[in-house]
Amino acid sequence: MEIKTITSANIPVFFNNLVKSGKVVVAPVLKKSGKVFFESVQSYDQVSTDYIQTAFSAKSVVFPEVEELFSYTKKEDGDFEFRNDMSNVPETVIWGLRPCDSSAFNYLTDFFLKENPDTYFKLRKERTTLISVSCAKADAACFCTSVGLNPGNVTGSDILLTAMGDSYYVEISTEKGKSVIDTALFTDSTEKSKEEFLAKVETKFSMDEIRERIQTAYDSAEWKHESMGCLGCGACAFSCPTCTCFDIQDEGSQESGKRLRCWDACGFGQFTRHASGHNPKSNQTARRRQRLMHKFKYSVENFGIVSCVGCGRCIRVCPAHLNIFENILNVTKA
Amino acid sequence: MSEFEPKIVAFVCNWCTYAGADLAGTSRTQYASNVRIVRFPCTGRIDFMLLMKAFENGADGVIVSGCHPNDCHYTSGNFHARRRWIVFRSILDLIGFDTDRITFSWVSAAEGKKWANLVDEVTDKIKAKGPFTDLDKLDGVQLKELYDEAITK
Amino acid sequence: MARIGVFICHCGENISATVDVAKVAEEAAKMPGVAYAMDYKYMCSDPGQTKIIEAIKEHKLTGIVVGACSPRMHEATFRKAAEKGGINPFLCEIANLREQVSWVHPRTEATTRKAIDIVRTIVNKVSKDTPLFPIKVPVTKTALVIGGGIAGIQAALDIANAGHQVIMVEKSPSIGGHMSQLSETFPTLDCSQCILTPRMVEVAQHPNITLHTFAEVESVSGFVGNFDVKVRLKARSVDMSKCTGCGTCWQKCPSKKIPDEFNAGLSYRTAIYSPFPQAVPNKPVIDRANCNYFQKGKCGICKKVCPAGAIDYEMEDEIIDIKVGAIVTATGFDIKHTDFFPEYGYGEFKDVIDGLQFERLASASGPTSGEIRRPSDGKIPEKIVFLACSGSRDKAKGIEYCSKICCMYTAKHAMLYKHKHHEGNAYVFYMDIRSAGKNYDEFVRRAIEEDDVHYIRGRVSRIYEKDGKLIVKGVDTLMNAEPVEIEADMVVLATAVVANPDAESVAQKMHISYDKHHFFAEAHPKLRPVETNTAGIMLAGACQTAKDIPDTVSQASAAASKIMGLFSSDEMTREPVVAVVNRCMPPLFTTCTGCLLCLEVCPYHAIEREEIKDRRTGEILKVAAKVNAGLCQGCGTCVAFCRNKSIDLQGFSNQQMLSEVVALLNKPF
Amino acid sequence: MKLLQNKVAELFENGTINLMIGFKEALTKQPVPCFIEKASEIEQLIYTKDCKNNLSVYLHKPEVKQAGKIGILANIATLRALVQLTSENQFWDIEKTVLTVNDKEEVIVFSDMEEVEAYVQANFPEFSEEDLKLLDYLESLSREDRWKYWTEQFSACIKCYACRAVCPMCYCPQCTVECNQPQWIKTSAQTTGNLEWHIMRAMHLAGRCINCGECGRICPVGIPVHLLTVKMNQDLFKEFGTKSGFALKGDYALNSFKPDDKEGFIK
Repeated sequence: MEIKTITSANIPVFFNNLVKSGKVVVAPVLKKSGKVFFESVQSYDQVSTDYIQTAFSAKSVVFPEVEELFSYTKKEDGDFEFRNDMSNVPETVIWGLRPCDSSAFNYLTDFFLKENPDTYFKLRKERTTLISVSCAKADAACFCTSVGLNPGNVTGSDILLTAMGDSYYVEISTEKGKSVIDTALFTDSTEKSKEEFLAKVETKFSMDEIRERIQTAYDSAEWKHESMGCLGCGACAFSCPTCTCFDIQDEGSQESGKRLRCWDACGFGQFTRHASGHNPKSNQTARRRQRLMHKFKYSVENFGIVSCVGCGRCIRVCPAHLNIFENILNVTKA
Repeated sequence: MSEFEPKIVAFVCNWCTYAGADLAGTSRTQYASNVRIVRFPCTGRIDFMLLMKAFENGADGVIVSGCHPNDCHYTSGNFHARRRWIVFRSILDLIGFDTDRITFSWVSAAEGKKWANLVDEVTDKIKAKGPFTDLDKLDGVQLKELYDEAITK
Repeated sequence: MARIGVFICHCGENISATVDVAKVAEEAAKMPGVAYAMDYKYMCSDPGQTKIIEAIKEHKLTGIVVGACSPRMHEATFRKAAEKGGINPFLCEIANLREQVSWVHPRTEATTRKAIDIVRTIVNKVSKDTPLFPIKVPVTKTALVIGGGIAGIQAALDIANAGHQVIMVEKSPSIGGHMSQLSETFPTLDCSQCILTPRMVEVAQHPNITLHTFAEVESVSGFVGNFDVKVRLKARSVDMSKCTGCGTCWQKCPSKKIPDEFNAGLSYRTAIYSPFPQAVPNKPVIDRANCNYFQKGKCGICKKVCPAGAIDYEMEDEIIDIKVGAIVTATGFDIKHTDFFPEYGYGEFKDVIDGLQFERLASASGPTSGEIRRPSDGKIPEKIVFLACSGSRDKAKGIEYCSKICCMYTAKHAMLYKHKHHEGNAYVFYMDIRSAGKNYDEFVRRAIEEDDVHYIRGRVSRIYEKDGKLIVKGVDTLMNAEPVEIEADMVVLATAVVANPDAESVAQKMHISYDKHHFFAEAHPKLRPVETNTAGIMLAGACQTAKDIPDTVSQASAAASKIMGLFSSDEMTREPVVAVVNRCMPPLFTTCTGCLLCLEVCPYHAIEREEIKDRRTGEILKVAAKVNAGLCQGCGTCVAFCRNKSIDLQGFSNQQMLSEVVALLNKPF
Repeated sequence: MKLLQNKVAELFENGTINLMIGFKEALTKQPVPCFIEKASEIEQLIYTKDCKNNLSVYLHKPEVKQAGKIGILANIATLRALVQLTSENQFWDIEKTVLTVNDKEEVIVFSDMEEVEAYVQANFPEFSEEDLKLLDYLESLSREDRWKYWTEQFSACIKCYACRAVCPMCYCPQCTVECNQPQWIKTSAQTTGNLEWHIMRAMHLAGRCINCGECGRICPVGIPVHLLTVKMNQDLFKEFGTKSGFALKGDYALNSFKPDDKEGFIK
């Protein structure tokens, strides 16, 4: 860990230098709809700084909505030619993601690389640098502190920036982070703690208690009531920084086509439906339970981490205003 | 480069326009060979999604044709189709889809000549408009294309 | 994996002159799923068909594409050949290379390319084809005739004479219809009852005809060959098996002031009555709404006087179920009455009458025994004005159509009057004289030229009473639009022919369509004028539109012959090109949402509501649409309408149509 | 509020309902759907002008249907949805009691759907000014600019199908996009397929959409998808005089026709 400082005035210079260096820089942009999205940006002017959380996470950089796994064409001789060209995946910098989101990358990495590494994710992840910005503001949906994180959490980021008045506190965690630092702009840090500049996020529950109680939550009678409002849309899963469900689709004809990996959601009624028509998760209650149990129990069993980072996106986006921490509290009620 | 030869798909009903096209044949009326007919029992059977699929698969123009009002073999299939087209055209208009590329027509079994003229007119119109590329430009615009741009930069 | 055979026909030189047929066959051989391709001079010839049959066997083909003339020419031929070769005929499809390629384009590469594209499209379609089997529907060889007027009588007799059972349902107490009310008939002036009554009797006595008078159809369900009909036999209050028709009851009945429908209100009848002397059956009914016993609870005279003890006040309506294979709808028409015309006195002037009333005045069996006398004072009118087109062809009155029969009967009325009162004066106001028909125009000319009827081309704006005369104010458009005023003793309005007041509800019961005037709609105005859109239900007579007797009788016979055709075999075979609602495993059962909005879309009312029930408990698990294959004609309107593709059309399925489109565009044109 | 709560308590007591779908106040202070299964939960029930959700969508949910006797607190859009859905033969398998709170803050418990129909017809809402303004703006653009506007919007679509999930009229047990024999619309979220999805959605809702605007409100990427169906409804009224969610036995524009329907484009 290396600690440095950069003046606020130099932030745009740093940013624009990153663009100039030939990297694709993905940063939060305020859209007409009033929502903030990650987009490829050419200049710091386009970057939004006044937001609590982006509408969607930045996971699409390493795990795109639609990933072309390969394409094929029938040749003159009747044989097929397959293509799978990943060489053009560029070096990418994600700028301005919140500490919760960068910690989500830890989970994504475990999920895709721990066993049977996924070459697509691996390559994209290798070519991605995360420059996060600590949270100065939070809203009622934020609950990172309940899942063991905080608004100034450094894990997952290559670089974490924390605004401290007219300068930024810079925490460089990785070699990759170091490699993008423009030394002229950064000076060695002078002591000061970043804590006072961080948002205060109320703790909604004790993770230790939940960790224990969730073990028996599967049979809770509350699931039905807690899921009553769930309409089975995929908004929560698609906006979630750690949801990784996908579906493999072939598109094309006998002449040419491609195989695609597309985002999917365990909340969709079709997600677990068998070809026979049987569906082991036959109702929304079972599907909602699956999503929550996965975040708080199954991922702990499989990877040792809670895969909810408390970003609050699912709460903000839900058409029925379902609240994940309320749900969890209710189904683990003693 | 040779002249642009548009791909035109015609969705026609079996009883009037298909028979009209046959009549154009029996009377040896020559017309542009850019058209390919897909035969339906009735205009009422023509799903608007098929029109979309035709454009998605590379059609430059589409003709939809059936029996004149009151002449439907099934009495009212074309009336239902007409309402559907009114609504469909309106939504395409709002979205800004180039509705000039879809030509709706009534061609009866006796109108071989009208069929030939229709095909020629539509072929000329689409030739003048050029290939339909509005949809080709859409896909893969997301991050992938930006990456490609970044590489060539 | 499909093994498709492609057969390209030269059609002599009709195709090969502009299309490189060898090249088409060569390219076809490379298409996915194609196991064999060839070209031949005349595919439809015997040797050509033999080649197809042999190739199917030799190459174990599962489907074939014939690139030849239009499917409208030889589809049937090649499908038969396919069947002979051992494959389902619906796995044979035609690529139209003659009418839509070789005959309309010059010999160029583009033309050959088009031929190849079309073949590829059809190959793709065949690869998605599924075997289809003709639908067999058993036929109940009994016909229902609704309506006992001349249309119904004719149809019933024709069908019965062909050896089939007929059930006739007539809502009034006797058959005969409007024709029985007429005096003489144009253009021959023979007496209506003289020609009609023998037919009525024949119906009653025919061994193959079951007659239900004073009865109405309650509901119709089922489909062609297999209709289930409920018929309400209204309570006659007279036991038909005991009654001898002696007439004692109606002679003694004290309620004598009820307007007589048969005489168009020009006379009175009793509460227990038989509508007219020649009625069939000639047995009375009690008109309960006008009967003292039923209204006030006292009287009961008829019961006391009936020598046969046939009067039964306790009798109730009875509903009977019948099964029939086909139905003739011959429910007839009504006319507008004089009260429809404010300008002609709202029906207030007793001597302004309608055409049907004049018929009764002129009829020997009418209230005046055939003497034409004014209803008001019984005097013989010296001057009668006839107004043709009263209401008809008048948009302002909501009746745009021509009532067709009025020109002829007005001429007849004027003639009948003149024949009975040579010195009388008859005037006819008309718009145009429409007298097309065998001997019709001659008839009108005779009225004008021989019988001295004064025809005035123009309309009448007003009629009012003055000093016991009717002042008719009109205009003569052939005389410089000069106003005309006639002091008449009687005015006869040739009022518009309209649909029966209950036509709409009858149509809804039968599931047949009707126009905005509530006349029933034929399946096709030119080519299927006798059938309705509901297979197995035919139309006869003026329930379809205004008609005269010869037209009505012709149509009735046509309807009968359609039904005889249907009854000519025990089973009906239908093309399997019908729509089907999908079915899948529980708990879904079908993807159909049961919104049932498609019920309205179907021109043939072939879609019905189906309840999928638990076999043990009978609990309804799902409501869905169901296509009745007996009624479906395969237009596919429901298929394009269905939001989530739960209905598909066999032979033109979503899979087939979409793969055609995709195959078509796969390669550059 | 008390009036409403008392009424609902009464319905629970006399056994008319055993599940009440209504609104409560969330932590964020906004009204959110709530599901009351016990009398003790009734006090959370609220109704304000901000109760925008169309709760009728829940009546399709198996977990809700299980309750059998369902009370539903409906705003005007929900009432329209109930009328439209009844005309589409839904709800044959549940008993429902419909409540609303009118302008005078009176609680109305409808005794049958005919009463709901009469109320809807008497209080039929106009199109929202905001939607009309945006439509006017779009119509003032050139075709090419409209195309650009919408394709940009649709390129953001991620096919989460929240617009479908939240729509009371989208109740097909298997949507066309889930049909893969044939595959009508590609599963992947790419602009052409997204465009097709939205066109198809609009076509399927034409004349059935009851203008609650939920689809546009909840779109996680902010596409104003509801404009498409608003436009359809406007056109259908103009062309054929039909209104959706207006009558229990209404004319649905796309399953009926008039022989003299007018159009200006068929040659």
